[in-house]
Amino acid sequence: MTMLAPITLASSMADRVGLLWPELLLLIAAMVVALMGLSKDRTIRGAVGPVSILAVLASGVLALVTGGAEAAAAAGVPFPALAQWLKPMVALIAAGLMAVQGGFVDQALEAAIGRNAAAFNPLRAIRGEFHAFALFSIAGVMLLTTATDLIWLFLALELVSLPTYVMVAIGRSDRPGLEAAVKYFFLGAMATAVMLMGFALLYGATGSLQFDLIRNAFGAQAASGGIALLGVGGLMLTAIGLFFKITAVPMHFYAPDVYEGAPLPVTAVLSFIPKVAGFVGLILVLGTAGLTSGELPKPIIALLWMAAILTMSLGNMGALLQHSMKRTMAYSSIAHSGYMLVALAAGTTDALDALLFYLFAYGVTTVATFGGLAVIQRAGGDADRFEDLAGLRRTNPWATSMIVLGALSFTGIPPLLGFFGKFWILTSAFEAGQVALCIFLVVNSLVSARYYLRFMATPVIAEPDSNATPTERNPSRAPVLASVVFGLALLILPCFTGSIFGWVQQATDAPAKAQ
Amino acid sequence: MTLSPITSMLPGTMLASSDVPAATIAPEFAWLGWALALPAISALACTLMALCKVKGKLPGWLTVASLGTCFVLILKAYQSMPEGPIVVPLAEWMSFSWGPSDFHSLQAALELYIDRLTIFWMLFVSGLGTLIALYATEYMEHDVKAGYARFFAGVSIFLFAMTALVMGGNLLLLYLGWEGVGLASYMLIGYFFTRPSAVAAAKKAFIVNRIGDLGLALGIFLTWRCYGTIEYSELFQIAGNPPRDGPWEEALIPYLLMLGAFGKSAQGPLYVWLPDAMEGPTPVSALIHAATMVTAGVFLIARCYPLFLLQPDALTVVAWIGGLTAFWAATIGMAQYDMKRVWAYSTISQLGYMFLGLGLGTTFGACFHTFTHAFFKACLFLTAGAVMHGFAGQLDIRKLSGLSKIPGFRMVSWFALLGALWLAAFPFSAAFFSKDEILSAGVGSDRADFQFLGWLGLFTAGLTAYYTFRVWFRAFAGPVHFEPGEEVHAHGEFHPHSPRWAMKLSIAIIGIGAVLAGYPAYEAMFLHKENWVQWMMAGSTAVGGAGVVEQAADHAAEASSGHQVLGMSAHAATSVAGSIFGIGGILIALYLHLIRRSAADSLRRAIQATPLIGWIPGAAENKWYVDEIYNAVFCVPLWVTGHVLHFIDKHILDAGVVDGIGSSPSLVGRVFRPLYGGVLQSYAVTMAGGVGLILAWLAYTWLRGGF
Amino acid sequence: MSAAWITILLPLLAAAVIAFAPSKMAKWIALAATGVVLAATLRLVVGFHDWGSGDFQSESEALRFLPEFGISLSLGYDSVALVMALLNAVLMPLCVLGSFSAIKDRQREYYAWFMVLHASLMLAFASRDAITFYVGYEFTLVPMVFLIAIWGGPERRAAATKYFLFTFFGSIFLLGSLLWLGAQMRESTGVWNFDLDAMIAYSQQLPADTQWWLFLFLGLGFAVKVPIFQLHTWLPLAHDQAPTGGSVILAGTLLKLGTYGLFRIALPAAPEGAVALAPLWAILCICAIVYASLICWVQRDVKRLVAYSSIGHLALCVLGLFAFNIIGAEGAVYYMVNHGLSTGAMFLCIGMIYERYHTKDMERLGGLARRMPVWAFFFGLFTFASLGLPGLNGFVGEFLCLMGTFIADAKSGVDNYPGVLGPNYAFIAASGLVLAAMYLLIMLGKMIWGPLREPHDDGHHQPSGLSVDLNWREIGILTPLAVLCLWLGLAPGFVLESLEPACTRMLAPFPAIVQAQHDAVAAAAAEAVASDTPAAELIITTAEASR
Amino acid sequence: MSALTADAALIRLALVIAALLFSIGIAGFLSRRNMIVMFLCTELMFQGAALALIAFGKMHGDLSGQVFTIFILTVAAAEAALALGLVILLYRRRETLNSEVWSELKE
Repeated sequence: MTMLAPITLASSMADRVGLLWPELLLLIAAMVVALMGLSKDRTIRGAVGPVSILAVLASGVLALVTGGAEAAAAAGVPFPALAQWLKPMVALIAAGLMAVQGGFVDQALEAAIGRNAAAFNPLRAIRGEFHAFALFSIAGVMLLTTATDLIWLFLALELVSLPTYVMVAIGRSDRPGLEAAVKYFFLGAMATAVMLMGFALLYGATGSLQFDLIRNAFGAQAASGGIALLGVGGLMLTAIGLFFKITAVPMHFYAPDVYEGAPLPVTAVLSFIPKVAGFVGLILVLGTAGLTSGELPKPIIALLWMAAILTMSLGNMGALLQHSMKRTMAYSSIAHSGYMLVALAAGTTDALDALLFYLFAYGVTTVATFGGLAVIQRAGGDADRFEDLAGLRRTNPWATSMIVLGALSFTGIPPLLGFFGKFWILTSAFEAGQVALCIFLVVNSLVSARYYLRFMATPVIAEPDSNATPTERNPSRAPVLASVVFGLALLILPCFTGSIFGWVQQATDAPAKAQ
Repeated sequence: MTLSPITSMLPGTMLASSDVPAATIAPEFAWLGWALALPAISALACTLMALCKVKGKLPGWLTVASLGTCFVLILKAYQSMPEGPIVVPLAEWMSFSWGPSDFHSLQAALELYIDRLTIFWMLFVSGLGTLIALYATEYMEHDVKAGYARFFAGVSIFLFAMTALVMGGNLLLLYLGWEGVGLASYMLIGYFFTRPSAVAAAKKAFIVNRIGDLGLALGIFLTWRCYGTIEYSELFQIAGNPPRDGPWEEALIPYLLMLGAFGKSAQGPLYVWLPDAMEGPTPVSALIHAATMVTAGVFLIARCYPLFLLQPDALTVVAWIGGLTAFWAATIGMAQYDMKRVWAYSTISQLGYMFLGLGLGTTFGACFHTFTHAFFKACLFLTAGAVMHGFAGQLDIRKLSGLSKIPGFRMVSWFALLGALWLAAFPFSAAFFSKDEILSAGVGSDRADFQFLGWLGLFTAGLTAYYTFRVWFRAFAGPVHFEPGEEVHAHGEFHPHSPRWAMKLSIAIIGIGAVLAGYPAYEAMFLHKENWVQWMMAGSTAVGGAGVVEQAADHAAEASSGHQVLGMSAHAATSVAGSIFGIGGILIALYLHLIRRSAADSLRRAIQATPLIGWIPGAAENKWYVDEIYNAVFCVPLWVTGHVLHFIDKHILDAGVVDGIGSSPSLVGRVFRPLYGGVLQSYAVTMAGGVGLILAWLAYTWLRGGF
Repeated sequence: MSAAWITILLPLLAAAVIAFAPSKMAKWIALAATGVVLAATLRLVVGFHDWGSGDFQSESEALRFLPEFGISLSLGYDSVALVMALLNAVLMPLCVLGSFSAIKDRQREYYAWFMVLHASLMLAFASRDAITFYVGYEFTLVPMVFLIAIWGGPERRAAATKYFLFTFFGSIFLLGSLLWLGAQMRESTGVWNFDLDAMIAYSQQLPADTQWWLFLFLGLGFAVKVPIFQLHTWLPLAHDQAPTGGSVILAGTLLKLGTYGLFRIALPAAPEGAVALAPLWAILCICAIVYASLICWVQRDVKRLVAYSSIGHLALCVLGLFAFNIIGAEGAVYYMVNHGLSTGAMFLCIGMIYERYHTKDMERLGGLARRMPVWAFFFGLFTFASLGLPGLNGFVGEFLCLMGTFIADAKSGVDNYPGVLGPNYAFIAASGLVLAAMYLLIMLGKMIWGPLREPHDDGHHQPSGLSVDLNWREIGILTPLAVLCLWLGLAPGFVLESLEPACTRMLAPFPAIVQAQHDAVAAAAAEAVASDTPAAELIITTAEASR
Repeated sequence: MSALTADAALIRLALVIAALLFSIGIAGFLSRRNMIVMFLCTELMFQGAALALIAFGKMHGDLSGQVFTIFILTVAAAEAALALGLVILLYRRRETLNSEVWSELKE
């Protein structure tokens, strides 16, 4: 009893450093960028954005190059090939999100400094830290994918979350932003605590923090009459804690307020990065209890099932009532989490692949849409009302087209990328026999069509109200560029869905082999 | 083929073999296809000319030429025609085949079925068509700049469709013609399309006809169901075989076909369109709505007589409808003031006789009457047209008098008299014989109901004579007096302008034709030869009836002891009674409308003053309010239903149900709104509560024993 | 590149070119593209391999698009698909031509959307794969929504929204059913395969009650598009508000996607379900015929009238499909073409009037035969084609559909093709003949006959700058349609003949199923008689009714 | 055995305390409006979890629970820094620590 288990943690971590080159690159880049942001030289400060984007892209490439599913498998990563799909994917989309942030800077101050009318104030020209935080967050997501134990998972999740709290708070230190930050932070802390309690219970039930050992313990328990109540409780609390990250019911309540309060580019980040983290976390944790073999404890499946239905439905129904575009996107993001939860509830490898692909499709669509929306702004805030989009087709036809494409893809109109996401989730759920979930999914797609139609119709059809103050143009070209690139990808990538599907499938193939 | 029922209904006659001879395929007669093609070409050409706004009489002459050629072709066919029926395949139209046997194909080729009935019908259709087109070249000349080409396009379409109807080799081709003549009728009734009444009349004609067409179409379906074919050549060969379908289906066929016939020939409840159809130009009334198109119903029944013979009850219905329509229309005709309307009602009435004849089994009588009627009614209409043409559209017999004394209208008047005499079935006129054939079959029948119909027909003949001569005595005899109609163009004093050569020639030829139409009867009577019309019927599909009549005629000729009516043979009795009724009617008309015209008015006043029957004159003038009743019973309820349904569709189904369902998600979403109250703790509480609820649900489900 | 690819890719290319071309060039590029597509489609017709075979005939190498799911982008046609593609290819250039003067602003967008619509329709008709079919089927929504919402009438936004949501509602059921079927197949065969033929072959093996559900949902998907009675309320609004070109394509080919889908997928994939549900569908159809006709009767807006008439017409077409015999099926397909031509042409005619008078109100317009005789001629011709005058195209389809329905029962004597409908259905459906004549002639009476009525409120008669009567361009639009109407009415033989193999193939599973059903009913009746149960009478009545 | 029993009792006690800490944390978080107190409540929840980890580690004779606890403490410290920074920012803006004043964003 007094004998302690050998501490394998440190040694195994050392083995894994080889897997972490992309994250290391990102962390270094984050520091560099933070420092660059402090420079008084405007060109150096101006290079912060491009450098960040390049760093993210480079980390993606690095992930592709270093790869090493074998090394990961040897290190005990539950889904050794997951990183090979997720890291480049996250890097690609994160690059887009960073580009959407391109315009996010205290423009007035920058201009004033340029004219020598104001002294440089590193506390107000926040670009450097801001990008650094984003890079930290991205690094966190990447770290997650190679997590082997709960500690790593916890740390990586915190690395994802904490920078986003800051980004919301300092993004535009106005009252909505601060309100969003306070809600996000406190509720997030509570959810983290719940998750931690779940971890503790898992530990209690299995006696280990390492995923492979937990899996073995659960496997043994399942073989001898079912996973212990303590373990089920741990899984459940963990899942509920992670629901916060993916904005799933009932942990979604913060999302509308936070998304609305945060500046538009941050909203874009929020609707993607923490979501990926949450889903990866869920996959890893639930993977220990037989997610892909359909052996999840029944209560967990029921939880996922219920959460999926409620998340889809509440998200879409809520979105119908909104006037703020960001708030609508928040509800939309909730609904999409619901769709992905369907895949999780279906609980097959195929469904998992569908989820991973859906994350990608969702990310690409998010960049295209938010990039398009980011081309207009208002003094002291975002141009956030639907009416602000009126007449956009004249001022910015490209952005208009991309918003339309994004909305179509979100709705799931073929042959755009979003359609294939839904397609795969539906087929896998059907195959898993989850007909009820499929019906909810398609009905919810229908409901969602209504508010996406507003995104499509308003910029194309509506004429601006002559009494309203006109919106301003975002001086940065980066958002529209990102939007166009990702929007065209929505059209072009479907031609290559075959290859992408194959790639995604490899991401989850490995554990089957390992087992 | 079992025909026992029909023998029981006809006086002691045994049927000759009524099997329709088998048709031979005769591709060498393909030139007859031109009879179909020429009017079609003319129709296309006239349409193009109408579209290109060709001014001049070219369309008229083109039509006359093509119709004339058509007539010549028919004459040639008449001469070279073999004994039995022939089938002339021309082209494919609709054909299906999905198996080897009968009932595995639906063949409806563009083919002609030529027997004597066809030729007989085509002779007077194309002949009269040519003459009336000739008449119209002059009659329509004031429209040369407006609708002249359109008019002749209509006439050509009509002739094309009528040819398809009569000569077509299957029921579907007949249907094509059937609807085609409906289209022509629509176009021509609505010729003066700026007149709302004309437009309404055209619409009415087409729609009422469509009701009949519906029956015809369903009859065609049912025929195919029962017999597996709709081609005459096959159909009539197997018509007697036990049908594929149940008795109910087979029994229904003639009733459905009958409905089509009633629609086209303005019988029974579907007669209402024909009087209104007089809104069309008079040549149209003469050609389509008197002489030819309206006889299509007679043709249909004659053509499909083998199918009718299988259902004697259906023939009884035809007889009743025909007899009653004859009487009904005559009562209305007595009270009309518009010359063309009187002739229209007389047309309905005379068509009723034809149907009576068909129902009584004397297809010969019916066809003979059709033949004679075509001529004398065309003659009457053309003379009416001449009056209308001359008096700027005036046709009211209260405003015209003594036309026979106006120079230029003398010939018209005398031909009108000829037509009137014929219509009144004046003894030894052609119509006298043809009507006699029909009525004697009724009067001489064993069956009481047929006898009643026969006597009713005789009485109606009296009414016919009265109203016919009411018109003639009013308008053409008596002191000269006239008021011009509404179409006065020239200023200053009105001078009636008399018809010129084309109109006169047409009237003359048709008038002479009307006289000659009686020739077959004279021939039979005096030379004891076979009646030509009867000969034409022989060997055709109408032969069953012809056979019956042949026997009946033999019986009559032998003056056999049986079936005496009033101590005479049925024929003789009908002739005498018919003469008495006819001459009586004329004499009453002579007294009331020529000798003492005031007596007519005082009689009318006297009737109106009498209780119980005082409403009759007004009601008769208003056509017994049939249109109003139809309107109230059918149109208004449907129209109201339409509005109700539209309301339901728009406000309940669309705005209510559909939009309601559409907005339900946001309504449900509204329920959850209070949860997003904006306070940090309340979110925490809601989250915790949500987690608690989910956990409770899980626990509950788990405790209940599973998921 | 094969002609089939041209029909799909060229419009897309044209759309891209138009988007960047000068505004003035847009319509000419569109016209040229549609012309080339028409030529390519004709080339397909000429090069069609085997008119005697009902199989899909491949026109291109399969592009293994999504091999994991067995989805391949392979184009092919059977005669039915080819006829529908041809219909679309014929209507498109005419629509473009018809929009020349009507569309004045945002021309590039308009024609670009039109080209996208063209491509997706062509894709839907040419697809041999369920998912690519769905892609084409569904994507038509998008261009159409924008065509309605941007260039439509005053209620365009409501119309577009309703159109989008309602038809999206239908298509998610379609998608759901297809995916469910695919998943079932995968379960039993181990591989994903969305090839239509394979799916149908598999699905016909499913048990009857499964097929019942499958047909319910597949049918629901297509029913919205057709639209079937009670699911139709999007149509009058969408038709009414759409610009002329949009209305023409909406009526001409978009609605046909519904009936085509029934023909291509729903009926063959779930024949048991189709037979079981046929009475329900048929009842909805005959209700629609009467209902739509009566509503047409009281319309004031001529475009709305024609829109409602489409509901009734297509109901007849669907009735023909549910007759399950060759006559009905061929009639239905023929009717699709006819309706596309004649209703499309009527919308074009109405559009020409709207351009001149800016109203479609029959109370304000009338007697136009006096002012515009050439237009009146065409309008009258198409009206008569629409009401099924023999000799014009409408009749052939209408007659065959009705006849197919009429003979579709066990007693019909059509050994090979017994059905579950029969005369009772046909009797009511045939009332549509009269009702259609009624409302169409009322429309004709108001629009072209009678005294001239023109809206005078705008002070001058030709604000549009168009000639009084049709100009040569407009005549050029309508003439081909008129010629086709006549030709298809007088010489339907070739088309009918070529449709036959495909229809026979579609119908192959039905005779046995229907016969089995009749036998079962008869056996039940016989048994009931034999055992002399109290229910015997009821069962016999039912059995008789089902005949 | 008695040592084992004593261990078991200790572990049970520790777990009960952990649960209490966690529950008090939640209750406090839900009921208090002062942001600093709320933050402290989350810390309580964290520490509850940490205590549970340690107890379980003891139960399983495994040190990784304790390792985890150290990491939790570290992260909690980071979070505390973040929280205090945020609270100061908020306080500067509204001159109050009451979280209810931040409720402008809502439906």
